[in-house]
Amino acid sequence: MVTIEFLGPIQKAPLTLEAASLRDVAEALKNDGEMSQWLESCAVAVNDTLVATLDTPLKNGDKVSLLPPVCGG
Amino acid sequence: MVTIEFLGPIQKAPLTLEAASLRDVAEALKNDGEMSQWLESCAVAVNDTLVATLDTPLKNGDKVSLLPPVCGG
Amino acid sequence: MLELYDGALNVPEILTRWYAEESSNNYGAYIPFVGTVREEEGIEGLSFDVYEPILTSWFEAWVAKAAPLGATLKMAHSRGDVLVHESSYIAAVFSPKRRVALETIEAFVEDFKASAPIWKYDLKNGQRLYARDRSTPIEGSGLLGGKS
Amino acid sequence: MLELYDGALNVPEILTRWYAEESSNNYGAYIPFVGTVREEEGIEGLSFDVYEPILTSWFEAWVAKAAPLGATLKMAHSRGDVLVHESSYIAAVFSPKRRVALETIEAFVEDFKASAPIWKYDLKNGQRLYARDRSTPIEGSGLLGGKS
Repeated sequence: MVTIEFLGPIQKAPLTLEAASLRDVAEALKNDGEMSQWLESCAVAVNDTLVATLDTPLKNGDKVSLLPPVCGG
Repeated sequence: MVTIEFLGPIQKAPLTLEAASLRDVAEALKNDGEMSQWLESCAVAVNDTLVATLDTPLKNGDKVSLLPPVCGG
Repeated sequence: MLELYDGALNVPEILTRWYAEESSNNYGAYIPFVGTVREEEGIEGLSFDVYEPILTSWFEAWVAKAAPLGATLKMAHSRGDVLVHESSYIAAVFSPKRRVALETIEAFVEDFKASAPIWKYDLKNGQRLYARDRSTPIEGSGLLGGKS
Repeated sequence: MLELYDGALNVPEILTRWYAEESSNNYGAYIPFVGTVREEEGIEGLSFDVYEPILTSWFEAWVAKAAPLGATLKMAHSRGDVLVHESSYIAAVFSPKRRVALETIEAFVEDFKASAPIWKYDLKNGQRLYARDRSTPIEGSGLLGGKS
């Protein structure tokens, strides 16, 4: 199982699901109507490191974070 | 008469001389051995405004200042 | 050094302490950038969420990038509410020479705006509203939204 | 505002006072540049001559240039001796937005270096030696040295 957490303004409790790679996470979230507005604009981190490909493998206990558009300062 | 003053590191007391324009000042200073090393690198102000031409006219009581290379900060 | 505070920053304390901390390290230039909440469009203030693990690694990558230039970086940011005319952000660079300091503060602040995992909300009529239209997707965003 | 001091600057006092002075003027960005005397080549410190009338008009021209951008400028500089690790120069910009502040502080500091009527001396072995090789002729210099 991996945990998916939603940062900042995304008002959504963490999910846990089975996933062998980020591709599985993408499939699961696309079917989640609440999330569709966010997916296009979110960056993705695995265990707090930003990643660039859906082929990123996941293992049991991994944490996937979704980071919506930022504005510090 | 105009007064010529030498700023910063130029160790020279002010001069007074008759001059109708900066051209006259240039002539006078070129004959001053002590000043020759400075003339190429100095900016010139008349009554505290920087000027760009030897044709700048001078009148009685004007102050001409020579500003050697600067380094504030 | 990265410092996070609940609420507004104590700007005099931070600027003074950082100056003192580096006072014997032979830096010729110190440039802090102080960001203050502007009164506009009727807001009472701003509020910030910070995701500290990724902010820390972003900051440490910048420290590593500045080190070969002989420069040191510091940063402070607020969490939670900061009212108008209070300050929420200070970024600072120390370097031996001015050119490195001027170039580094600009690049550091601009990358902060584009990449630091911090979310901004307007405080307006007692509500906390995500400032989506002033926010920037982090580089590489949209990974999960591609056509399948 | 242009401030001249005999000897080293009190950096905490100046940075704090300037911040307070502008605290209700709705500026979003405050960038001070602090210049500190580096220990190098065995100097005990630096010493400065300032020609105030032309420095004042140079500064006022900059204030006038910054005003249409919505920016405010401040500057402090030392006269006389400033020892190593003490500070002799602060330039600061306040502006509504960060881009104007970042661009203005850079241009203001660089033009200061090229144009402000201030002369620097090394303090070394009890002597005060003009730092000629680090100094820059003001634009238009050499007027009196042309071939006649």
